[in-house]
Amino acid sequence: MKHTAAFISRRDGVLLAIIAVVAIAVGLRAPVFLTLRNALDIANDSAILAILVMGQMLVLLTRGVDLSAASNLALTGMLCALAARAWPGMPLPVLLALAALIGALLGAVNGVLITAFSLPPIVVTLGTLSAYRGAIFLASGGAWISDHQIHPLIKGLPRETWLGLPALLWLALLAVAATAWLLRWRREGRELYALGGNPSAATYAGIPVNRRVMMAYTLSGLFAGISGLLWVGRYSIAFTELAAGYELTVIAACVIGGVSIAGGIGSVTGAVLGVLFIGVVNGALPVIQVSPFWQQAIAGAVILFSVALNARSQARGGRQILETRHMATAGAAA
Amino acid sequence: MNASPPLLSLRGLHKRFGPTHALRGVDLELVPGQALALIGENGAGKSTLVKLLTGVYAPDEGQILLDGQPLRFANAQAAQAAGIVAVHQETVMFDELSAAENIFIGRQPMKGPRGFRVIDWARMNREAQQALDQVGAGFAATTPVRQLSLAQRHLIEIARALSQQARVVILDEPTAALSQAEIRDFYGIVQGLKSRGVAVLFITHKFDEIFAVCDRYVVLRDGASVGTGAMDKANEQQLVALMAGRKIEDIYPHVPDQRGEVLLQVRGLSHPTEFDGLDFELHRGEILGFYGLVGAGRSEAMLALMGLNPGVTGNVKLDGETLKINEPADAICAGLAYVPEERQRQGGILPFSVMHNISLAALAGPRAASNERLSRGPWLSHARENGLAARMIERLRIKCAGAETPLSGLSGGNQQKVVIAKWLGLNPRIVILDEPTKGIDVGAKQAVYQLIAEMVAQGLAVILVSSELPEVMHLAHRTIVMRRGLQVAEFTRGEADAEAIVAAASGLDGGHAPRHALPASVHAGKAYTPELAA
Amino acid sequence: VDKIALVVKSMGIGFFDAAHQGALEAAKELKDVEIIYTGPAKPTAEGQIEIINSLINQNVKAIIISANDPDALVPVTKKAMQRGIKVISFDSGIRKDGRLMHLAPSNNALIGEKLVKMAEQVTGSGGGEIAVLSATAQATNQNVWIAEMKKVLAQPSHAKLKLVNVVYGDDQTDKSYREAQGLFKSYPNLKAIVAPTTVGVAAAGKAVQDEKKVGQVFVTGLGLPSEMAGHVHSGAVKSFAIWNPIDLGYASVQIAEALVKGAKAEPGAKLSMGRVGTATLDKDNEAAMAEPFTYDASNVDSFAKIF
Amino acid sequence: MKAFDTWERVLLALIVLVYLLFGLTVDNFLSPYALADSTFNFSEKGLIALAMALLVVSGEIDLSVAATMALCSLAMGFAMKAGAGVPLMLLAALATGIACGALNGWLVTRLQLPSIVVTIGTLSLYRGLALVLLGDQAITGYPETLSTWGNGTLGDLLGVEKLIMPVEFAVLLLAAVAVGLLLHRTVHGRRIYAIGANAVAARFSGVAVNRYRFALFVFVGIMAALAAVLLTGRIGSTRPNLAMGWELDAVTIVILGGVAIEGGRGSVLGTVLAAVLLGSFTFALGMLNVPGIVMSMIVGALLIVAMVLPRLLRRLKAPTGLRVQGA
Ligand SMILES: Nc1ncnc2c1ncn2[C@@H]1O[C@H](COP(=O)(O)OP(=O)(O)OP(=O)(O)O)[C@@H](O)[C@H]1O
Ligand SMILES: Nc1ncnc2c1ncn2[C@@H]1O[C@H](COP(=O)(O)OP(=O)(O)OP(=O)(O)O)[C@@H](O)[C@H]1O
Ligand SMILES: [Mg+2]
Ligand SMILES: [Mg+2]
Repeated sequence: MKHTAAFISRRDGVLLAIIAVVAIAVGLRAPVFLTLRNALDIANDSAILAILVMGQMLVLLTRGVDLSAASNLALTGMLCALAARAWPGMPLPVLLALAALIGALLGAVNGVLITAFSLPPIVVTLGTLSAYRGAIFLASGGAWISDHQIHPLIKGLPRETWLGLPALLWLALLAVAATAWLLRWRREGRELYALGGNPSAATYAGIPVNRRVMMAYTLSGLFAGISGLLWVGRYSIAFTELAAGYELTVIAACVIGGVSIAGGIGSVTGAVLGVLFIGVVNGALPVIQVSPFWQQAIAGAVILFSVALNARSQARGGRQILETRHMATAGAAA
Repeated sequence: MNASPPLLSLRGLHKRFGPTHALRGVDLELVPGQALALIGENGAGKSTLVKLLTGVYAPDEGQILLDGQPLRFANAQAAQAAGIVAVHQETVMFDELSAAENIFIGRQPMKGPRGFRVIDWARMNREAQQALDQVGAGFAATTPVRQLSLAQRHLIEIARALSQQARVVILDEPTAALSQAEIRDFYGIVQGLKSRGVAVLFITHKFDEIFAVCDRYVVLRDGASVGTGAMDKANEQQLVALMAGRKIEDIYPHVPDQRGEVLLQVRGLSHPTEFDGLDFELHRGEILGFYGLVGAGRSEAMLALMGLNPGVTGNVKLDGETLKINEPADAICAGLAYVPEERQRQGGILPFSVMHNISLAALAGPRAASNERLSRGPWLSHARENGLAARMIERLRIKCAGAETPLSGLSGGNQQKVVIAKWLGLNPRIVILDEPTKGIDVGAKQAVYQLIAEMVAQGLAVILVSSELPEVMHLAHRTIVMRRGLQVAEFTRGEADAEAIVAAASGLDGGHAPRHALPASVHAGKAYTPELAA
Repeated sequence: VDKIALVVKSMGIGFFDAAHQGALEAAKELKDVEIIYTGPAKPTAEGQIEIINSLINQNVKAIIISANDPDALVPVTKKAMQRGIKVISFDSGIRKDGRLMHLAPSNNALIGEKLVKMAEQVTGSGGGEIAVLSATAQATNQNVWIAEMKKVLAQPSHAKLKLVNVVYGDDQTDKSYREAQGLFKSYPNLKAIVAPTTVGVAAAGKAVQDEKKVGQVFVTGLGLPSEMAGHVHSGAVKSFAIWNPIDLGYASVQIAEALVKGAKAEPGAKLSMGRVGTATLDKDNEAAMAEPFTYDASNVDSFAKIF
Repeated sequence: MKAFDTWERVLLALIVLVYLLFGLTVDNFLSPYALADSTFNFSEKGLIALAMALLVVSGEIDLSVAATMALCSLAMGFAMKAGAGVPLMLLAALATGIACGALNGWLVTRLQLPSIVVTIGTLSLYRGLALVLLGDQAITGYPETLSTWGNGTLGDLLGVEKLIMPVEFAVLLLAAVAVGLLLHRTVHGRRIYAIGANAVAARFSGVAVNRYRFALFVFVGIMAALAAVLLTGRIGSTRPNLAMGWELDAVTIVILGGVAIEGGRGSVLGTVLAAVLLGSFTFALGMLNVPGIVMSMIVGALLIVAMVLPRLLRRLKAPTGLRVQGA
């Protein structure tokens, strides 16, 4: 069990160190960055990203990718906002269930297309990326659902505090814990690693590949759907371009966290650190007041740098099969 | 001779892949406690049969009867549930998971209350370790598979088969990657299975193994069973004739010793972790064997010669001139050719047609192109490529529907022939063959040996890396033995006797502990009962 | 029937939907005019060029456009004009040689002044620190307004207002929200955030609520009543401004149709805008409509129902 | 590896269908001017898609291609401001494209990082650099020659008035023929296919895999420079957000063109046909005044349907097939 029990791997350690260095460096320039208040802001800000990353990670493990996650988020958010406006009596659990259901359905559509027709995931989700986005426009007629039209329950949810911590954070922790549990303690989770690592071997080993792939996309959709409700609540707005392009941030967080694009490799710890990294960098940029023109270039350079660094610390140590001459002769003498 | 009723019977099984009629009416019966040898040439349909039995493919026609009941597996899991497990020809491994998880994938022991059942890691690792110990694997069950060698992976597969409540165990060339000592362990394992009443289906191209462990045989030719009988009433000649539909006399050609001057000189070839201080010469017209146990570092050394192994130091001279080899193109330009051991990963390009695979090396490098003239400048010539492919298909008797068939549609052995053919088109000066007969049938083996003989007769030099002792002993003029990255002995043909070579390779000559300590029961040939998982 | 196309920056923006409504009103008045309302999926010049290309081949009579880029559209609108189509820009202009005239919703200087005034109103007589939350760093109209604001702030009468920073939310909700949060942290004494963009002003309003800074930091800027009503009620926004998009759409169509009917767009020309009045072109063939209108708790709800 | 396969036939049939359907129902759609105008929708995208197709066949991808275009255009603009003539401006664009491609190639081959990850990073980096260098400014006032290349017709260049084929489209066709010959008729093409299908085996056979990968990234940079020159000429100005989001359009074209995203399969003809199909289809939707967002939704759905349909048909034709891919 050693390899999985090692909770913080070497590359996770490196990433954690980088995050600490960035945080301290920013803190030196803007002390406000190192306050509890700011930490909570970053945590709050990262919460939705963390939920999305958990779903994306499941998909990446299967050698797939879900480019439609942000569109799914926006569509589900919009549909929930519309539903809550139409039936204001809906209680919160029903709203949450609705978001989960819509999101899971949209994710399942990806899954069906990928498994039933053995299509490459990148193609399918590139298609649904635009298709879901367009559906928002059709559903809302292109109009905004703005602050005063958003149901107070939706707006209230992200602002709630439970046991002293923001509700958003609790929900993110729940998503992370559930994913960790699935990947560590359930057969289904282990099988995701297996089939991502070697898909044809997975068939020979009797893993129901299609069912597992379906599961991964459905869960990714479900997480995206819940994120949609939270997003709409947090920013109390829903419109067609909501979270446009956010899928790249989600994938970047996964990759920085060491989840392999090629499937079969990745840990929840790493992914959470990836989220934290993006959260810290995003939180730092407005505070250290770099020129806005520089922000994107810095973000790009930071991604490249951390990925390159990851790759280095991930490089396998050589297997020592060679016996030194000294040992060989000593052995012969014995 | 068998009184007990058959456990598993096949009736008139058919399977087609597009135009290929891979199985055309196969009948066979498996009896508990007996091992049935399934033999046949490459592409006869053996692996296809295995895939039908394990639910990977569905048969087009015919029936599979288990205990007299017709079965139709929905998927591989269903077959496993019915008690049919297989060690497949191509390794079925998950690199990022541990050995234990590979053994138990899809059926991990669980614990905890209903609805919240979780994997019982402790129990799984414990049971996996037992299964591994029983096959004599000297590594921990928690080792990630990516750190293991090919042979060690095969041991895991066998452990996987053993740890299931199997009633039928199918072994599709399980020993192809094992070395002598490990194969002997393996015989013990098969005996253990039989004594527990398991029906074993054994597929191999090595006749000594068939005679050692099997009770009956079925010969498959062109997808149909052409003969069956008891092992003790058969001899090798007979079986070979049945398989090939013709007689095959002595499979090892005689290669006269016509060594010329030194062609290649290697001095102090070293690698930080894989091998150290290799010194040898290769003469024109010589076959130089490299023998060793799996993981001895032979392949790594050959990769180094081809410029595929970074971080290597040492001096390599060709015709007295120092070679600078930084990448394969350099080596190929100098006239080296390398047939790698991992056919599907390193050798062939599965989606490419047979023709394009054969022409690839000739078209790959800068100077290489001028050798066979498959292209005019950068422009391809379809006619010439086709011509080369046709010549090679004929010369190596490659069995395929045509030069345009994708390589993935060929049987393992025929794939290997294509990979060898690729290099012959280049007219190299030195050919390095790494386990060239792994998984290929007698007929094809004979063809490969014939080829080797022809090559040296033309003044080529051949390095033959092999884990098959008879091969090196019959063919190689000189044999270098490697052990754990070191060059430990050298024998010339005639003076070499099997015992001495094996002793050198395993370190037993020098008082070295063997790498795989075997459980006493296996040595004693006693019944062996693996502890089984739920 | 004269086909007149109203090309907007991108679809799904309330402001333009309201302008479309005005355009339809004008079409109804004018009779025999058909409005084509269209725009690209993303607010890019390349997308608008594709649209204009297809409009040219539909033989529309006039194109009214709010440009994503003042320069990039020039070649294609020139081509349109060569083929006899009357091209005018509204809201966000095209370079002078790429259109017959431009109808600005309001005068840039007036907008800058308005923004400063609204900020002054919430900071009170004591003045204090203010910051600007803009859209993207390349948004032309935003930059012009910010420049005008700076001019106004430089006057001695506004010396007490201190503009501490200009940040960019890229018209994305989450980034605008984060930038607003960053402003609170970097400037604890901040009194007001001025956001001359509808996405930004809404996101900043939300951030103020969430950070429980209502009454301490005020948000103001340019927004639509329907989108801002909630924030006005929460107290995060006291007042904001916008020109009337319905009138803007209406007037644009009136002018376009007049041009189609043969009116000339040249400096000094007076063009009828129907019920809204007359536009007088300046030396750059530009005309401005009225001063932006201010909304607060007293009137926002009634206007929220309209646009 | 055939250039004219079933998939190309399907695409061709779809193109014919689009022209028939919309030609009959939409006024003017088949007029020569409309046809010429419609090519502007996809000419530059087609150029970068061509290069992207080669890269995808080799098993890599470049998402930074549109950002590279922005930097190339910027370089042209700065060259012009520094007083350079048209040839020097072209050189500046070309050099920038090569530099951007080389950085991608270097990161992928030297640091052995997956190209999708690298180019997500450089996408941000290049776009960000463009922002840093140009800020909220625009560069305008490009020479007339460039405008002719971007907006003009072959007739304008040759002085034949009737020849209304746009210069850009002619460039696309020329590039397609060249790239097609390279991929389908030369040893280089064969090696690219080999790398995409099995890079390890290709390397073992002596293909200089990393050199090819590097060269292909540089080639994408060169084509991006070419596309940037044409686009800059067409719109007559440069801004940091030039060609924003085009990387996805290029990838869509490549995939619709039948190039397998996992590498080793695809054709140039398919890519060009896909560019024409998408371009004419969206132009037709534009003529029907379908809003942009709905249009992109239809294109997304089209992409999926185009992939599903042939598989569905194949399945209906042959009910018993393999249940396992790649066995
Ligand atoms: N997936 C497939 N698609 C097409 N043809 C196939 C496929 N699998 C096997 N075949 C064909 O079926 C025939 C039998 O192949 P199979 O792999 O069963 O041979 P084999 O007896 O196992 O040979 P070997 O000893 O070389 O492993 C061959 O002609 C092969 O080309
Ligand atoms: N005990 C071991 N532990 C880890 N890795 C091993 C071990 N033995 C071998 N390997 C690895 O397996 C690979 C195969 O070894 P190598 O090719 O050098 O040996 P070989 O003599 O050619 O044996 P074979 O090819 O039969 O496996 C090498 O990459 C080597 O590093
Ligand atoms: Mg086989
Ligand atoms: Mg080897």
